[in-house]
Amino acid sequence: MTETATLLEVKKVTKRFPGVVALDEVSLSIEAGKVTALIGENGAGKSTLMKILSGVYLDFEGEFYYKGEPARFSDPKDAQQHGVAIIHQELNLIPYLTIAENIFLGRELVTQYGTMDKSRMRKRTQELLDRLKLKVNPDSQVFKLKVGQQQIVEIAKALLTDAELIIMDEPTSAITGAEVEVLFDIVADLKSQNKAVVYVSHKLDELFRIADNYVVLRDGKSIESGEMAGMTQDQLISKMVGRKIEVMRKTTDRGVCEPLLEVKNLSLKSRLKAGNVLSNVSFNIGKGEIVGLFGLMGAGRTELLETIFGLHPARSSGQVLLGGQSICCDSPARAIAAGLALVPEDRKKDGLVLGLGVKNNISLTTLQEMEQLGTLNDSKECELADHYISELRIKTPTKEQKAKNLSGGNQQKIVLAKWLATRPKVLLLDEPTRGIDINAKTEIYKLIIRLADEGLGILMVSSELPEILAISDRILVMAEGRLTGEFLASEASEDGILKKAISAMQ
Amino acid sequence: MPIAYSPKNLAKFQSLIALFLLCLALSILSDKFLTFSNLWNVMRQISVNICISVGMTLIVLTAGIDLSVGSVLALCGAITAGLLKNGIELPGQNLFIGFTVLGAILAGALSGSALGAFNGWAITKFNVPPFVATLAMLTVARGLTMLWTGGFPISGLGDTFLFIGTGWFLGIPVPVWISIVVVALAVFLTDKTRIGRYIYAIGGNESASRLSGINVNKVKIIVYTIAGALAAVGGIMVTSRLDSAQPNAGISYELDSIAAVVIGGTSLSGGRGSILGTVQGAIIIGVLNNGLVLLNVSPFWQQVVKGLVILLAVIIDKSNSKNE
Amino acid sequence: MPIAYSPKNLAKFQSLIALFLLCLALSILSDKFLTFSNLWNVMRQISVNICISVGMTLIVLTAGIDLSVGSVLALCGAITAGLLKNGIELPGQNLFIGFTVLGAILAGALSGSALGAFNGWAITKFNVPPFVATLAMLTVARGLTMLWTGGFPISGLGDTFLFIGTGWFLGIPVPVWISIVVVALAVFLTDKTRIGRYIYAIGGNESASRLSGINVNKVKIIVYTIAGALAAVGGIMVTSRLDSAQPNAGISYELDSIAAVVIGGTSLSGGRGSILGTVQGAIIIGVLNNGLVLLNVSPFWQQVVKGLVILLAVIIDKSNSKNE
Amino acid sequence: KTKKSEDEPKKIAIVVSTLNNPWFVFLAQKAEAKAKQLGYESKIFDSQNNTAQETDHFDNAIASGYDAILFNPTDADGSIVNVKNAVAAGVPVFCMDREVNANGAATSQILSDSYSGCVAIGKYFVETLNKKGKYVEILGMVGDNNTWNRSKGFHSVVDFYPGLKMVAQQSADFDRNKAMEVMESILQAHPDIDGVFCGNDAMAMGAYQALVASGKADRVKVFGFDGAEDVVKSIQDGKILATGMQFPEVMAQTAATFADEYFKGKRDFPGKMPVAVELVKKDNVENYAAYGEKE
Ligand SMILES: Nc1ncnc2c1ncn2[C@@H]1O[C@H](COP(=O)(O)OP(=O)(O)OP(=O)(O)O)[C@@H](O)[C@H]1O
Ligand SMILES: Nc1ncnc2c1ncn2[C@@H]1O[C@H](COP(=O)(O)OP(=O)(O)OP(=O)(O)O)[C@@H](O)[C@H]1O
Ligand SMILES: [Mg+2]
Ligand SMILES: [Mg+2]
Repeated sequence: MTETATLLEVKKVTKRFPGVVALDEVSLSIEAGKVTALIGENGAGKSTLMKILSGVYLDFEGEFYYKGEPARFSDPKDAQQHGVAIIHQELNLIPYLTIAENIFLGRELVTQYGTMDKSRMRKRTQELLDRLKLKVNPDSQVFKLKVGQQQIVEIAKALLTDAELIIMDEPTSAITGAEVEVLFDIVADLKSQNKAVVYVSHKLDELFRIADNYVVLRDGKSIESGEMAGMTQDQLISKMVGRKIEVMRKTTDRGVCEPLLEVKNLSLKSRLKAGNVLSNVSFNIGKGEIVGLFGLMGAGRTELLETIFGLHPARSSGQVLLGGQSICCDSPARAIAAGLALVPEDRKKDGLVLGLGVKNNISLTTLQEMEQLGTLNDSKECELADHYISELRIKTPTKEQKAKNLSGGNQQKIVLAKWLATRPKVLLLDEPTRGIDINAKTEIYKLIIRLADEGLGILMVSSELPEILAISDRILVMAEGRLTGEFLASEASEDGILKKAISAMQ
Repeated sequence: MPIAYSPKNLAKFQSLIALFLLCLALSILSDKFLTFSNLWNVMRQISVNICISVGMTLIVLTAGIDLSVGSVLALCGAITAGLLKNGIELPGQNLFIGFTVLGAILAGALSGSALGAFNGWAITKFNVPPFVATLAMLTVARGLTMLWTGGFPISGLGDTFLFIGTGWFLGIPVPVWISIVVVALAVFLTDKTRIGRYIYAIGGNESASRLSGINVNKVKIIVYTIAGALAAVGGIMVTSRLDSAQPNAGISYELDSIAAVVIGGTSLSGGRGSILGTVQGAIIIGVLNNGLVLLNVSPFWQQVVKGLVILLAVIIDKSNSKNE
Repeated sequence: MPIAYSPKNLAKFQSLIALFLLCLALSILSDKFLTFSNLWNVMRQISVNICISVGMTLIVLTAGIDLSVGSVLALCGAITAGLLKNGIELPGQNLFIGFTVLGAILAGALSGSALGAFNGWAITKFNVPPFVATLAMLTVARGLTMLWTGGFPISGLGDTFLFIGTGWFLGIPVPVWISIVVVALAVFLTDKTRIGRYIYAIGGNESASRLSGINVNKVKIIVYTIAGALAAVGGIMVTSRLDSAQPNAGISYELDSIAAVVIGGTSLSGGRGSILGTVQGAIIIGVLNNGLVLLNVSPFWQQVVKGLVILLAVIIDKSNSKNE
Repeated sequence: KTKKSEDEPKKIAIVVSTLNNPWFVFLAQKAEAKAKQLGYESKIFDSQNNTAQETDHFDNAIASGYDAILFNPTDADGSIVNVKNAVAAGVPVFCMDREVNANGAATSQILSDSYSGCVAIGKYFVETLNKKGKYVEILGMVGDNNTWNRSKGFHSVVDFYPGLKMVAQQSADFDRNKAMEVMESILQAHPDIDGVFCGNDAMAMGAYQALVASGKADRVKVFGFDGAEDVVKSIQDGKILATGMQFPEVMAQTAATFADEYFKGKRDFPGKMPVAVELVKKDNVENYAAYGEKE
């Protein structure tokens, strides 16, 4: 494609929330036939801007031009009808409806009698899912899917109609490997049809692969834009953060150390069908060791962490030892008491009480320590919150701000904070850097390494191989509920790990 | 028929065990229970509850609630009866408008729809919690009923009108026909139409529904209007069965109706449940009421037994559908 | 005092406008409204509703509901009255246990706690929806009340006991004292203790709370137990005020109490709201009932007016706290 | 209490147990009409069958300066306190229809004797059923003492006849619809009954309708209590056998008149003034209209 027509032009858009200016006179333009990467730290205002463009937020200052005309969509449907489709960062699915029902929500196909044409919708859904290579039944209810699968459903939703401008707000935060490749093929396809794609992601390597242009937002202001070609990662990062940061790479190898957490023959029966979700999983984590756990979507990593944490006592068998002592975790409370902490995969569903403030979320796991004479001591709580807000650089106007009003990355930091507050011996992290910007990621890596240095054992699930390779001492690979491989960091390679991860399927 | 093949509804009917056990116990305890005449009897008795519970199900699916069904039922029954019996006399002018049976019924049903629409309007326009809006309507509609009737029943409504509540058609009582039609329409609505889909969507995740371009407010108003109309249908049925509009009709029906909905597996937080589940819930309650009388359980013990059986029924259903 | 400085509660009291307007209107319309004797009157009248609504608030904050408060109130009032008057005679043996006033009250309160705990147990152990479990209890407790009283009131309970409902202390009616103490304790519980925080957390996100190591079931059982105990306190107050335990006491109190909770701004889906909001809701309802009587509104119109004013009050509060 | 100027009309509160039953609506309205006719301001309070609410009404009425209360108690025991409080505050209380169980508490009580009324019905019941047969009793609200007054009056006669067998005793809360449904179910278990005694007329009508629907209306004899319009008419038409006629209008007017006399200085009122309940049946029904005698 050679022609470069400006499809959308944003002029001095400002958006305020109570206590926050999320966007401050942002201007940028988006071209047809190009992929524009929108980058910025957590809370920079990326999602807010995308919501304005797709008709979700209607009260903002400034204006934008769509296809040369001043545009102001009256609601999301209006935007859709004008050809703007969006994959929201936060999943916006109806849990108890099926995949097909979700994809066609608000634009159902009807028969000549005015009833819903279920078979045609089902067929279209199947086509979309095939195109996205998601192998699930279009009639399964969405709440039964894993986050990654739900994200693919979100993508399918945006691809259903022929949009001119497709906004993807962190579409790959929950998916990995093959799924990402599928998405990139689709993006390339869209580009060749002269569609414009806005791509928001914290995974910089992705951007370098698919983006043509970039726009940087920082603290709600548009900082710079230009062509991706010729940029380096470091340059982008320093534009985003306003200074140079060093991307972590772990250097020291710890070697063999005394086992802290021992998992022996852990099995978990499936809730739905006969058979096991986990079969005879055994491994150790040493004191001060960081163990990365890799696997493809649905390999059973989340269930493994949950089982260790005592969430499925009725269905599980096997043994978990901590410091040589068998711990019988039949509830999270027991697990916490024993010294385990779990940062769950879905922070909105399992991590946070969205309606409570930052402070109260952070102190939730350690309220017992916040007590004085049987009553909660506010100053202790404030102290704790202040400590983690500054240590993890949580960006929030006040510590009373409700968790639901924070950006995704900052929400994740709150979840981390509340678990660190329990001073655990073993930290189980399920995708801890999902949706977190590069700067915060680096901080979290540093933190993880520091915690390990302090003697914690850390088990980190991640779908990002580079991340796993960067900070793990040892890497475990899972496929279909079994451990299929184990590498020392020094011996590990992306290829080798991936082979083990898909080995069971062949 | 749309009822047959929807997988959602089939799943629902797998948890009929509690109902089955209840019926089994009753037919062992009383030889009168499993007779045709008694079963028709039960069906006829629950037809009013089924009508209003269908409307309630739609509302609860959107994560709402309607406390006003009982009062609206009473008011619409009274309006129908009053118009039928006395017509309208415009004061001042010498004008009198008489009503045919059909006219009076229509007027009653329209009043119900209007009251329901008012509920929906207050809830969506001012963002009032459904509990409060319909609680207000519960009080207001009861007051209006008292004002309209003066506190006295309106009786003697003529044989044509009585057919609705007491007649038989093709060997089935007319109220049962009415409830069958209402249920069939509602199943069609929930399973086959866009509105039905939106009802589930709104209850499942209102903000996501709004983001999908659904006019949430419109759907809610429609749902409350339907519920109001169905309460009116219930009111007309009660009035016709009794040949009398009672000003105190329908008191505490909201509890019976929500109970049918919840026992039928519809979640009060919305988005999950089905019309046929509610029918099952209403049948459980109806069979229980009938059984306790058949067994001549003392009125003192009746309530204790009834409460415990309902609790047990739900526990059985729950533990049975756990592996869902 | 913990009440004073919590920002959560201050925010709540910004939406007192509706209550203020209501009182203003009433004091203009009736010179009797703003008299001391009348205000004490109102306070005494709402004290029972405040007691049970405080318990209801705790439950609603956990996203639950308690329909059984009215029946539990009746049963515990009857138990207290019965023990006080007749003691327990163990059949067969020649053993008679008499009860002091304090003993009878304690027994009543304990029964309430036990009934509440049963609610909590059924809800957490069998995963029964709170609506169903407490609906069952509504019926069961009413039945037990009938069995215990034989359907007859228990009267003539002695002057000591009457002090609770009718006495004055330091110039303030005893029931008002009781409700003040209950409210203060509950505010302390919700704002200053771990359990209180857990209550909000569970209502806000149950699964995140469970993962955070909160023993969700235990907290819920505690909350239902407290609500049961408070319903018992309400029942003892009512009984003492009337010098008689009425088998029909407390019918439909669940609606009044949920209304106070919801009008006070607590969300039925849990996690949001406050005790002081509920107090405000109860006051609105109480003032309204009182005002309608003072203004000589006919009873039929009263219901219409009452419904509309409640709706209006909530709309005013809503539109006023929108910018929250 | 605030002292009022002489020219201001005195105010009379009419507190009735419930307005959800036409009988009480009638009682209240007649009392109100009479009070107005005598030149007083008056207002109806609805206790909604709730003694606690009744207490609130008393408090409010006393606080807002009512001069007398015409009172239909919710409960014979539960209402004593209210009456005593009012009288202590200088407000005379005249009970209508139902009594409070404390001698001399109320200024005067004009009472309908449900118990003896039901004794009369019981006698007629025994007579019409020829001392034998199966029968059903439909009770009012289980926790209401009027329910039991009526039931006991009835049984005090009927239980002497071993030939009369009560096959079912169920409650229908004084509600027409519930009575119909309960009766429908009872008829399934006992299709061969000969008589039904209902605790009020609304339930009698409901039971009758269930009998009509099952084609047994002409075989089963229905008895009610109250003297409601529907039932008086049905007795004329031979559908219902008998009812106990109470005289709400007489009671209401007497109470209002007593209040008037009280204001004028009279103090010696009869402690209890019974107003007999009359048995209405086919052969005397032409003398009666709804809730009283024909004008
Ligand atoms: N509904 C809201 N109410 C109050 N503040 C909000 C709301 N939504 C967003 N904000 C604030 O606006 C700012 C921008 O948020 P936004 O979600 O656009 O960030 P983002 O760039 O998408 O971050 P991330 O990379 O973490 O997704 C943040 O400070 C956030 O706290
Ligand atoms: N609630 C559920 N309903 C249905 N299937 C489930 C559920 N939870 C887990 N599974 C299934 O169990 C298996 C393991 O899932 P798990 O979430 O542990 O995998 P994972 O490796 O963590 O994948 P992801 O990267 O998606 O988190 C998968 O096949 C998944 O589909
Ligand atoms: Mg974002
Ligand atoms: Mg996972």
